[in-house]
Amino acid sequence: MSGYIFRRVLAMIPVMAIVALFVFSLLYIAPGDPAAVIAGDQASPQDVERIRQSLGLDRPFVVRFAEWAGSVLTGNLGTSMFTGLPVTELIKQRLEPTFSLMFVTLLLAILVGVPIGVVSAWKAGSWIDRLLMAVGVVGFSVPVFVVGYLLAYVFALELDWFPVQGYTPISNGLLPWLENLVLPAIALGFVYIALIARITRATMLEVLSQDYIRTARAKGLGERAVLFMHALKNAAVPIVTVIGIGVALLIGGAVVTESVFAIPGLGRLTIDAIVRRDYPVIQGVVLMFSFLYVLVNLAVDLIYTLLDPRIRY
Amino acid sequence: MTDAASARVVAAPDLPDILPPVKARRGLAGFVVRHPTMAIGLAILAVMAFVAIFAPLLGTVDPTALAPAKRTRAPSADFWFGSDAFGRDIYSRVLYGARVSLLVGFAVAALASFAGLVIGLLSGYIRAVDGIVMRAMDGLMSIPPILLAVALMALTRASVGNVIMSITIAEIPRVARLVRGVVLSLREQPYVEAAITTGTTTPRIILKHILPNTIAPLTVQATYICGSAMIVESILSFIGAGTPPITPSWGNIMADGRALWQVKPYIIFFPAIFLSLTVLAVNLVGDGLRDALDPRMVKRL
Amino acid sequence: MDRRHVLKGIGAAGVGATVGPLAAPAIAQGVKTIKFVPQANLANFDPIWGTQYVVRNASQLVWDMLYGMDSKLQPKRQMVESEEVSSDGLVWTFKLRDGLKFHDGEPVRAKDCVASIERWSVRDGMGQMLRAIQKELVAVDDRTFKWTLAKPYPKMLMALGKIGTPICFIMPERIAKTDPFKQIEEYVGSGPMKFVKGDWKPGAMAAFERNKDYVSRSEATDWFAGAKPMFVDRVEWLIMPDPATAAAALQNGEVDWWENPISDLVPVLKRNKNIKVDIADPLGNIGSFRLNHMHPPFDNIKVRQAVQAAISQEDYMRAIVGSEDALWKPCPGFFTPGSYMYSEAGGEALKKSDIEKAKKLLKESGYSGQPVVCVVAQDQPITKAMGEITADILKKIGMNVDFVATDWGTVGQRRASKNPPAQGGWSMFHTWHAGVDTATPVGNIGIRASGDKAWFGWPKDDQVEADIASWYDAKSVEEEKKIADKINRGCMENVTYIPTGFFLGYQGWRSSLEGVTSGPLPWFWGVKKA
Amino acid sequence: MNPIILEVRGLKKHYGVKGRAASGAGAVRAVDGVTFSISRGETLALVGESGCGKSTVGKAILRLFDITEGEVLLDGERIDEMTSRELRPLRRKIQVVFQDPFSSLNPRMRVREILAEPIRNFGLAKSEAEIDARIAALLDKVRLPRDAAGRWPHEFSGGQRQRIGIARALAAEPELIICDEAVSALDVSVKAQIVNLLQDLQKELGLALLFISHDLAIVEHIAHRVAVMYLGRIVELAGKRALFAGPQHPYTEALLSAAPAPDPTVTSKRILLQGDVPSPLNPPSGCHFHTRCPYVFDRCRRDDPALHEVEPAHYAACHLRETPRQ
Repeated sequence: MSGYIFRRVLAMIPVMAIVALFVFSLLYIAPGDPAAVIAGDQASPQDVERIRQSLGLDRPFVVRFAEWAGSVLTGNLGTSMFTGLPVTELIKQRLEPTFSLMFVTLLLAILVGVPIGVVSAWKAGSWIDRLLMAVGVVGFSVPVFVVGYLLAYVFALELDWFPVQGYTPISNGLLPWLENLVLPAIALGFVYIALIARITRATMLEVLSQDYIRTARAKGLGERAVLFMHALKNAAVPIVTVIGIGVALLIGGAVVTESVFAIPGLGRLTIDAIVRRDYPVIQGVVLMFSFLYVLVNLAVDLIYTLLDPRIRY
Repeated sequence: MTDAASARVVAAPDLPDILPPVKARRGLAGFVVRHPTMAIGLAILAVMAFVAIFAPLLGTVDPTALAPAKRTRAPSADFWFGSDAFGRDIYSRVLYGARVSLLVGFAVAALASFAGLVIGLLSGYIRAVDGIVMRAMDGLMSIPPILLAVALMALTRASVGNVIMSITIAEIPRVARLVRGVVLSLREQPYVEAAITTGTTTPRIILKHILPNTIAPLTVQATYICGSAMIVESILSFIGAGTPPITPSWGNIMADGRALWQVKPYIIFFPAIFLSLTVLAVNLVGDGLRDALDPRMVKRL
Repeated sequence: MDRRHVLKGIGAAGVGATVGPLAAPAIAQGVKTIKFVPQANLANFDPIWGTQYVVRNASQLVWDMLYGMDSKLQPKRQMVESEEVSSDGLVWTFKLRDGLKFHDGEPVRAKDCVASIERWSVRDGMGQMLRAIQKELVAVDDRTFKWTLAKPYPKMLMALGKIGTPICFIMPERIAKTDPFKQIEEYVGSGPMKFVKGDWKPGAMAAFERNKDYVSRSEATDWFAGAKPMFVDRVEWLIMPDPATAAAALQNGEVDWWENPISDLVPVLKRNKNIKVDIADPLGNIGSFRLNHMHPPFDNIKVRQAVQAAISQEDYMRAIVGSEDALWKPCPGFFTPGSYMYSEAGGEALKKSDIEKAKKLLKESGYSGQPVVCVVAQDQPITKAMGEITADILKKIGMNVDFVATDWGTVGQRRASKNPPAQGGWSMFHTWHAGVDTATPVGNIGIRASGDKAWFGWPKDDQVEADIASWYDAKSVEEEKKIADKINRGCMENVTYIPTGFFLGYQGWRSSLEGVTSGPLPWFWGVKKA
Repeated sequence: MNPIILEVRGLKKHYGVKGRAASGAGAVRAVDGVTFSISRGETLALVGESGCGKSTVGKAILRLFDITEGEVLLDGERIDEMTSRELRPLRRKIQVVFQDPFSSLNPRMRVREILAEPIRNFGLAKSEAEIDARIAALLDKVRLPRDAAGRWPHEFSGGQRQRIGIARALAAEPELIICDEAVSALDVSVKAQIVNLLQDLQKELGLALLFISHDLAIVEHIAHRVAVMYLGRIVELAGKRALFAGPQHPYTEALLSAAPAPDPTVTSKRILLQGDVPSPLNPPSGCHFHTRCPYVFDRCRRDDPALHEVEPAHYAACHLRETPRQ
């Protein structure tokens, strides 16, 4: 097992190297002159040239990439061109809101999506199954910002149940923290719930048709016990897979959700950086998200081995 | 169809096939009965395609014509869906917007499928290619697609073509992975091995034996890509990194109405309905195709 | 806040006793905080390096100025106790007030002022004029510094006290020694508020704390002049890129003050009895449509005049301010309407849109259908609106528009490029100038016509330049007004740029705030919170 | 004795486990040194439990992958070192019929296209008309109606599909057909038909058959000689009669005793093997069979027995048989 983990971690290295190369060259070929941005409005061409040299922007690609990669490895993602703050610092500031949002969304999606999927599978073919699955398809089809505005309108403005924007750090208490995350998590979780419900249903149907479930039923186990004890346990592997795939979805959705609900997270940092062509920040954020994504998928693979004793390495 | 059945040497058993032939054409009604979701989806798509093609004939005006004096009018006889902050007719913009969304959706689906198919076929069949290409795909795939598309859009200027390219690039790795997976399982199939022993050249094996059998899962995947591309387009436009704002796309109309959703909700409402309906239709078709073409896809999603 | 706290209700009913530790730890009692939504993100914080209005607005809280502008746009002593100018007008001696202290506890010394002026003057237009005639700028003692010039400069106090960016803020010498083309990394000033660097999350939040050691003047508060008393302990700037979110937050009482509500949302805010809405800046703004005089087709005056003839200021203004007529007026001039310099001389072409005349002029010009590159920042509602209108007008008169939708940061870069439009340059862009800047030639950078040294677009008109120079030497207001007419006519004829109209903006705040005033920028001194 | 068509010498096929080399410790030794030959017109059966490597031998001969070690000679010519380009024209001589009648035919090709492919590839016909004629003849040979050419594979039953598979193999005009469990997936009655068909075709065309199977009853019916494989090695190789009458290897003995006796009146002692087949990833030391052999003794655990002739034309790899039988 530990050998397996080691091999998997090792396998991350080339992937991350490719991401790094990609991210770096993406911005290398980007139009616009960062030196001109840094020099500001009224700078003369000489000033811009001076800054370009001091930033080393006039050196060849390979040299710049090597240097950049080297500093990234030591945990230095560079300095934001607009704020003058270290990129790691900017990312650190934004981690908590984004992770909180992703965590609550994930939790919500599992808590809602799995039971929907189980019920659908249990009542497969019935009107309730059809209804739930129809709602699921709709969930895939409505853009997250539309859901977001709708929720904000109804539950924040009209009913005034939840705040409309912002983020409260968890250090201020669990409830204030949660209060700010409920609406964004529902908006963001919409697609996710649909996805999880669907996959749960499909897996459950397959599992339910298998012999040992029939045996369990024949033994006289209650329907609910059959569903949850036996079937769900075996359905866990594909569900975990979806959660792994869904992290990409979450990250993408967070960019939009954070902007709708004014949550000061990484998604908004990303948009701001892209709008301002703040290269070091874009590089840092994309790298970080990719790293996160790779890590989550590694974790998912490892969880497999725990969930399903048949998978051995 | 009893003639055909009786002509058979021995009645063939029901086989779990990848693509069952369309046996009895019982006409439209039969299709609707057998594939209700696909029928609904196709019907909506047909309406949208009709709207897109015949937009100029459906009582629209120039969707880019400004009339600041008639801005933010509520839906009325003059402005069926109201007017936006520049006095443009939302009805016209929404109808013309169908062109952009459908174009983006279908172009991305087609291009990503094609590119992914080529990459997937090559790396699934040629070992030397596989290592490098798939590592690159893994790398590309570990960048969340919306992030990748946004970053790519930041590199270029806003145009429908660039939006299509950006979303396509973000989707290619997933298609390539899917195709590669299918190819890897297909190349172990005895009929491929038999083709090798009967002297078939590699290009021909890829073309005649592998390619046709990847089409079914690929088609299903393509419909989902089509739907997701439409959503991504609207998100890109929404955050200001999408199609040029002059172009009436659903995402742009919503982006324009974004600040006013509280007071003029119809500006977002109409394009949102159209977008959601279209994506819904595409997803329904995708589900229908998946059920019809490849039940095993359910597991893979 | 009167939210029906759903979660807290659930918490109380469901978890009972556990709510206690879960709930927020009591926020320190008695800390009064204003939550403010600024017009834009505070992405950098160096008022000399960055010239965005939002940077200036934050900086004036933290750094004090030698002179402050009052509501009559006259510079008044602020950090300076007294100044003296030699009879030949060549030697200026400034004496600082006693007891001024930076946020780090160090006293403000004359050498700090010298270093700050040096850094500022590298990057400011008036500063550069001063540098050109500067003989010596030295600290005489801790509280006195002396500035010796080669030529008299009557607008000296205006230069040191102007509100147009960059403002001559006074920083500690060690910070002011930073390369003017690099950002400072320490934000220590002597102003009424301290910048809380630890709370700064660019793109999300910036925070300021009351400076307990601030030595306020005794005169009554009048814009940047006089006393600057702080009645709240903390000011938080919350960045909200989405106006809809900001509006909702203001309605829900999640924020106290919104600098620039879009006009379409104002009726909603007005309906709320807890919200007050008023014109933010009585001096307003002038919309600006810049043309590139350096490259075809706009190097041809006939083409510029054709576009000028086609302009409908009403269309631009409605697109910017929305449906409320009180928020805009036509402005066939280059100086702030209502200010003494305002002139409509030569402005006939802008009073009504004449498409036929425009087409005729365009034909005469020999314009051959080459594409004109219109770069439009989409992230600023004002520039976005103007861009859409321009594209429509140009299409009507038969010009071939290459509409480049981009963001303000890119426009900022691209407009500096003197390359031909097809090679990374540009033909036109839009912006706006604050009325406080356009009131006199001091801040009115848009009218300069010194060719490649002029503002972006690089118009060249020696007569206008001569007229502007004569303004700096003018001795009386009457003389200045005459010069204003000449400048205005010259700029109109040359189509230096095209003003697209004069417009005002709203600000909105919770009625729990008291003392919010209209001015060219929001400040927090004198504002009380219930 | 007819001339030898195919000769296999010391064939090894090792698979690398993920991340490890395909040799040395830790490799899966699917085939671990196999030597045999087939003469023209002869049927050699390769038998053994599933996983013993018999199918791998078949695929190695077909060059569906590169072998690890050893030589494969076709008509005296080494084909194991040829490039795929050099090999392509020679492929005509060896064809294959697979076990699964469903996956061995491309579902996207009509029967005509399936059968035309080898004819075209090997340039066996000059015109489309000639191809059609050949296909008609092939269908006749495998006793399918001629209109089958226009149909899709899924329109046929398993036995019919297997006939199409045989027709495809015949289309190349081969000299050797490898039947890889070719009848295992079929119903008993269909099985018999196909076996009879194969035998008829062999007689008619002078084909050599490598008949890979685990079904001893069919092997007894069709084979001339039989090779028994265990864990990647041949443990016994002999003429059919000699082998069935007097198995020399304990494993063969056990296999035969487990097979249902054709004559229920003959009572035979059933030898039940203990335990599972060991993993080819980690084969036992010495004789691979020693973990399950009822006659195991010390030397078996130490030394690896070589295949040697215990009786004329009867080979076995067992320490017990190293001296001729008493």
